[in-house]
Amino acid sequence: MSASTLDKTQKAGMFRRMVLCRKFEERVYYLFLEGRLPGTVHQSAGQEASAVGVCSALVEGDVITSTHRPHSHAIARGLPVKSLMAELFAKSTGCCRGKGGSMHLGDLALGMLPAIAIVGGGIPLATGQALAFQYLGRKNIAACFFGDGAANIGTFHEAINMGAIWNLPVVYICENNKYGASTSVDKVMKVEHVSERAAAYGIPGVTVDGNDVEAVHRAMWSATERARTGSGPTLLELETYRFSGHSRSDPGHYRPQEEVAAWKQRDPVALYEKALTDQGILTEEEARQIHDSVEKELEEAVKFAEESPSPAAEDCLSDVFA
Amino acid sequence: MSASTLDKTQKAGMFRRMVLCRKFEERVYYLFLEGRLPGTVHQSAGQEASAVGVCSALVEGDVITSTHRPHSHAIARGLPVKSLMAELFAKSTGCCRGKGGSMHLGDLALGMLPAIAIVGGGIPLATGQALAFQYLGRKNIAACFFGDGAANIGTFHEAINMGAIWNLPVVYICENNKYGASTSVDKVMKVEHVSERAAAYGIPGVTVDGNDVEAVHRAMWSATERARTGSGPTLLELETYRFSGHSRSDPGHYRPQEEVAAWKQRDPVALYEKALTDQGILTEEEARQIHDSVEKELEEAVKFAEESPSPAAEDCLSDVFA
Amino acid sequence: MSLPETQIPAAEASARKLTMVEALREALSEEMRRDERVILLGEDIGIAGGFGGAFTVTLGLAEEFGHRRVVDTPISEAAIAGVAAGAAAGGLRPVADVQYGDFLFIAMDQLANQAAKLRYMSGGKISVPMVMRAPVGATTRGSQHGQSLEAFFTHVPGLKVACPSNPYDGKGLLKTAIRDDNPVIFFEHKLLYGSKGARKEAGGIEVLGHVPEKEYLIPFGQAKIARPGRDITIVANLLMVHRSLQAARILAERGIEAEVIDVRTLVPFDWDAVAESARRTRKLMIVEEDNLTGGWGAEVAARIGDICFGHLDAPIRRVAAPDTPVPFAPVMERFYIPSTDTIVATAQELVSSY
Amino acid sequence: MSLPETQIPAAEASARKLTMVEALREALSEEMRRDERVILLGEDIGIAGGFGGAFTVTLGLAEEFGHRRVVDTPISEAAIAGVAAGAAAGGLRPVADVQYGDFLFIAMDQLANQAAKLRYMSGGKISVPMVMRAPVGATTRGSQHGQSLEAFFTHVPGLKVACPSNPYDGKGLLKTAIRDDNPVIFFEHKLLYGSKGARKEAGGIEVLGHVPEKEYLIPFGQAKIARPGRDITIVANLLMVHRSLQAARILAERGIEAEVIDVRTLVPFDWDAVAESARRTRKLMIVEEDNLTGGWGAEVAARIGDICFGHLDAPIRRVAAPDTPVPFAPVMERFYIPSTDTIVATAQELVSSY
Ligand SMILES: Cc1ncc(C[n+]2csc(CCOP(=O)(O)OP(=O)(O)O)c2C)c(N)n1
Ligand SMILES: Cc1ncc(C[n+]2csc(CCOP(=O)(O)OP(=O)(O)O)c2C)c(N)n1
Ligand SMILES: [Mg+2]
Ligand SMILES: [Mg+2]
Repeated sequence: MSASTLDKTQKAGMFRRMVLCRKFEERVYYLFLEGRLPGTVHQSAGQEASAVGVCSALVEGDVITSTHRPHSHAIARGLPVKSLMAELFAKSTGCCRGKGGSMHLGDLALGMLPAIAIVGGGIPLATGQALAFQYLGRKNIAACFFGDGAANIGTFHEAINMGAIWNLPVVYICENNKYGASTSVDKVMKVEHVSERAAAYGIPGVTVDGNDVEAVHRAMWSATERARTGSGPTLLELETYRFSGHSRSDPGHYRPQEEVAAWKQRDPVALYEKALTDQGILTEEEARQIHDSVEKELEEAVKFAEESPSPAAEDCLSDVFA
Repeated sequence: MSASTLDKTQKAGMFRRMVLCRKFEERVYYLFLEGRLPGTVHQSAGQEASAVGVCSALVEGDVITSTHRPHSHAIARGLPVKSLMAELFAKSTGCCRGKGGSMHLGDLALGMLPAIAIVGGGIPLATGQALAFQYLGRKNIAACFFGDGAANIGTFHEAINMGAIWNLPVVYICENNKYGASTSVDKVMKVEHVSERAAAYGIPGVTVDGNDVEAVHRAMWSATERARTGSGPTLLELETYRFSGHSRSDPGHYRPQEEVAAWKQRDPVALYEKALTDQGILTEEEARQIHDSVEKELEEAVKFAEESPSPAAEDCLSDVFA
Repeated sequence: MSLPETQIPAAEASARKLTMVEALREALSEEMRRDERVILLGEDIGIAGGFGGAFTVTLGLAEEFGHRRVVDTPISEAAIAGVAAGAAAGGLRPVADVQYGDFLFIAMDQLANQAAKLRYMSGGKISVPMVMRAPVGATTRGSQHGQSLEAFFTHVPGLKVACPSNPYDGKGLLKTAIRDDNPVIFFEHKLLYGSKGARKEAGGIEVLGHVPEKEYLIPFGQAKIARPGRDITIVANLLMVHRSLQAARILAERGIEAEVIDVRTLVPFDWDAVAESARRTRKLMIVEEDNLTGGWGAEVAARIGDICFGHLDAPIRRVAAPDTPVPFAPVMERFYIPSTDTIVATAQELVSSY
Repeated sequence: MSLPETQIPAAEASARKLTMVEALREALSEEMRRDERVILLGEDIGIAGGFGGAFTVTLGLAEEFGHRRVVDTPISEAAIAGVAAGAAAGGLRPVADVQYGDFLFIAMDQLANQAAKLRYMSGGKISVPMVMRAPVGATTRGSQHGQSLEAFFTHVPGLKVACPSNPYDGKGLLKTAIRDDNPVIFFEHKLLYGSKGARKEAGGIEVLGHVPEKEYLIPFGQAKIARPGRDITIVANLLMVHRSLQAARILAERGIEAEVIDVRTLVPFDWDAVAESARRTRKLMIVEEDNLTGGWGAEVAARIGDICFGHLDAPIRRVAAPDTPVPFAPVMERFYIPSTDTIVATAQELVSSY
């Protein structure tokens, strides 16, 4: 795949992934409301263009790392929705066999390290993955997702610096959704863009409209090119917004209503649907079919999850050591 | 005291402090060789202009924080040499009553927090001191010393960012002596100057010849003005060099001989002595008297330290809790 | 040393009932009113329209005390701890918090190497009067949001460690912690916050406590006999106090009178109270939610085993989580957290087999 | 379970004597030759003209294996640990190090929350075969360069913990650690490195050990009876093995035959060996350099006290550092570190009073 030549199939595929991310979160929202899922959840509706745009530039063998807000990343990376849903249902067929839960979704064999729920905690791990790729002479890269909030934690600094000095094949992706929990980004950093911090490590920093999936794809593509050819990391900042609260229990009252409304005007899924139909890449009928097939896939995923067996209580004891 | 108007007495005083720093380290070097001091030591000969230039801009009530290499900082801040020497001798008259040792020299009442030997570990503490000053409405500032090596550790990032967003009265002072232990600074960071990292926090970053004590004084002075007037921190980088190895056991073979020789040409103590005598601020006779009085002060300090009582073994048990 | 529950000043006398969250909030606001030097530092603690910290403890405090005293921080746990320590050395009395105790590991150097040792390294010249609040306990959030971390901090000389099990103790101990001139790690259990005025936690138990309106403090180092008994001593903290009390009620139906001791603080620890009780009942068990190996219960077993040697009729047994990370699936998590059943069974075995 | 010293393959048979530093270096280079995936990560470990790490263990390895495999890092302990963990998950077998164990606190989140839990959180799908080497022990460098930290890591499920007392074990355990598919924290004692081929440490003891040229591994979880005895069991690790052996010699002169067990690994722990010995001698003491409260010895006392209940004639006693930070002054530091005298006195008391 090359950035300049996203063909129809690819675009339709990216669109479908975005729809899948969105509808997955919608289902999960209601499943939680109905009390059918345990624990908590951090949802990513509104950030689909970022997840899908990034992962659309990846190839087999690449690895992503994620955060407490990993659903769309996992879906965009192509993890089977069934195994994700089953994990949320705490079933033994889940991608982490019920041991991980929402905040640790992942499957390394499929290109995603279990998500790390400690803010910034995954940045060194992604850097280590990249070191392994470089050392082993693989052409793969690590794509490391984190939020604007993570840009203030020590591991951001230490790990990006290491990636930089060793020219590692890694792309550091900051999804700047303007808030870390309830805290507005400009309360906690003086620079306007997280990407400005790239200069501190001597690597390129780029800020992109994170709600424009093709713009994200293009920016990520150049970053992966750099990474794959030994030129080192890029700090890619994707400006986006989460539509929901920070976590399940958060109504999000700290955000001005106009701000939320303005961002909803720029709903990345709707925008892309409109772009693709406007450009004649998708007919309205095709778009509808995509929506329908996603609904069906999710229906099946929920069914699969519900029908899957729970782990046994004693499974608690396994998997501590290899 | 104002930066533009260092008078003769002040300059002579700064020179004397520099000589005191230098000769203190020379004594300590031999005392260790003779086996009269326990533990290890990180010496700062060559970095006197930085320590003295910075502290010459401080006033009563200001606080410095320091590192594993704190001797010159402590002397420059005006801690009694006796109490420092006694601490190195592990005596109960030492500034930390024999509990701290070389790496933890300090006396908060005299404007120096005990030095922190964990690289970067003192940066949050200095920031906290500054928060206290700001909160209490004091006009004081914190001056936070650390090395180039510390610029890659998480606390550097976290604490400077906090100082920046809260406009705290603190000056972050990186003594860039080109090496962290045996590791050359350009192996571990891609930027040329640590001060370039200031931009990541939206604060000014300044690089100054750290072997020119008056240049250091001037730069520190402006930084303190900013800090005292509520405009927030500065990241001040002082380019300097240590003449000795990293620690007692290090012959320093990783440094090119020409590099060491070139820096010795720029010995800050000799440079300042020459400048002051050239400018007629000190006569050669006055300079000699300064050297002599320093020798005498150190002689007394060693005598004081040697004659001071050791702590009792059981003193180990006290001072854990207030 | 230990005060039986009835002697506690005015606790039961008060008609007013508060949840843990309300009691902690009241402790903070009383201390902030009393002492201008008390400030709060943490993530999302004071944002307008926000949460009041991860578990609402600081809700409303920014409105009363302003953002100068309720300071929202970036996500920078190491600096939060270190800045608190530095500010404490500089004359303030900061109460910092992490949203989940699990994040204390990020701040470990600043807590264990700096805050805990500053006084010692300075030869006793510095005080570091800070509090670090940290919620612990497993609540179906998986491995990185459910650990119990008391043992790590109990093992650091220079830190005090508190762990209240109920609103009355929560308020009294937090006030004491704030007035203490040493760094205090203050553990709160997520399932004990209560639902009134708090974020609702699934599985949380409703511990409403009598909290007098009149000011009181609870001294550190005084365990509480939460329930007297003659047949066996059960030492517990936090949520496990409640499980142990529930177990004691079940045991009582079977004719076994268990004495339940709530340690309240782990450093300092009320060795006298536990030793006295153990000598009296001649049987001791310890219940903690932390992983078995190296939990704080190990120290209790080791030390009481030593000082009560020959006075016990049974081995000292520990009921604790297995040596695994916290699993996500509720079925596994229930297995992980020590249950009332296990406590009952263990006590019964000790009483009947020895 | 435990092998008496004489049964250890070829240990005494070899004429070659190495210091700990030489033995560890040999382990690293043998494993690096054997397995291309083994790389080293740390500060100042491979710089030309440099130290070979803080204690010379990696000296010369960059010359043999190049800077691709001996990777000098910035001073970034959290990232060192996390990058090692990530690289391990990605197929390498990194051996990282910190210059002083005290700095592990900086890396604590990456070790305890990430490396230790990745496997579990993934439902067993990931392995993290990494080693984190860390020198411990007090050597007149003050509070931040002399701690013993074994207990903190022994308490983290998912981490293994090794702590060799001599060159033979050092080599064999390090090789095993590198081949283990789990994260291993590998503690080395500064005073045991030896002076040959190493940085000379004041107070260091010269532990030259027979190290066969032929390859060998030492399995984890097998304690070693460093000296057999019938009157009391002394369990120790690292430097304290040597103090305990010296104490045993003194005790022998007084007619007391102490059995000294070197635990060698704390996770997994050889419970059988210690329980068997304790049952046999009917008296147990534990010696560690760590602070008493919550040290690993607490777990040993607690568990052996439980499983050997009724089989011991005396309380289990621990000899450990007091609950203070490490003081600087040698006179205080000597008081701090458990001494041979204290071990002798404690053993003597246990043997004669019970
Ligand atoms: C080290 C750490 N501190 C605090 C938290 C609690 N927490 C979870 S998510 C979050 C906000 C993260 O903000 P950001 O990085 O911008 O990601 P976003 O939630 O916006 O996707 C916080 C404070 C955490 N998980 N880890
Ligand atoms: C966190 C931490 N890592 C490693 C060390 C060991 N160490 C002590 S000084 C030093 C080099 C520090 O370099 P720099 O910050 O440039 O200060 P300098 O020694 O040059 O004054 C190292 C690696 C330490 N003390 N703390
Ligand atoms: Mg965000
Ligand atoms: Mg340096």
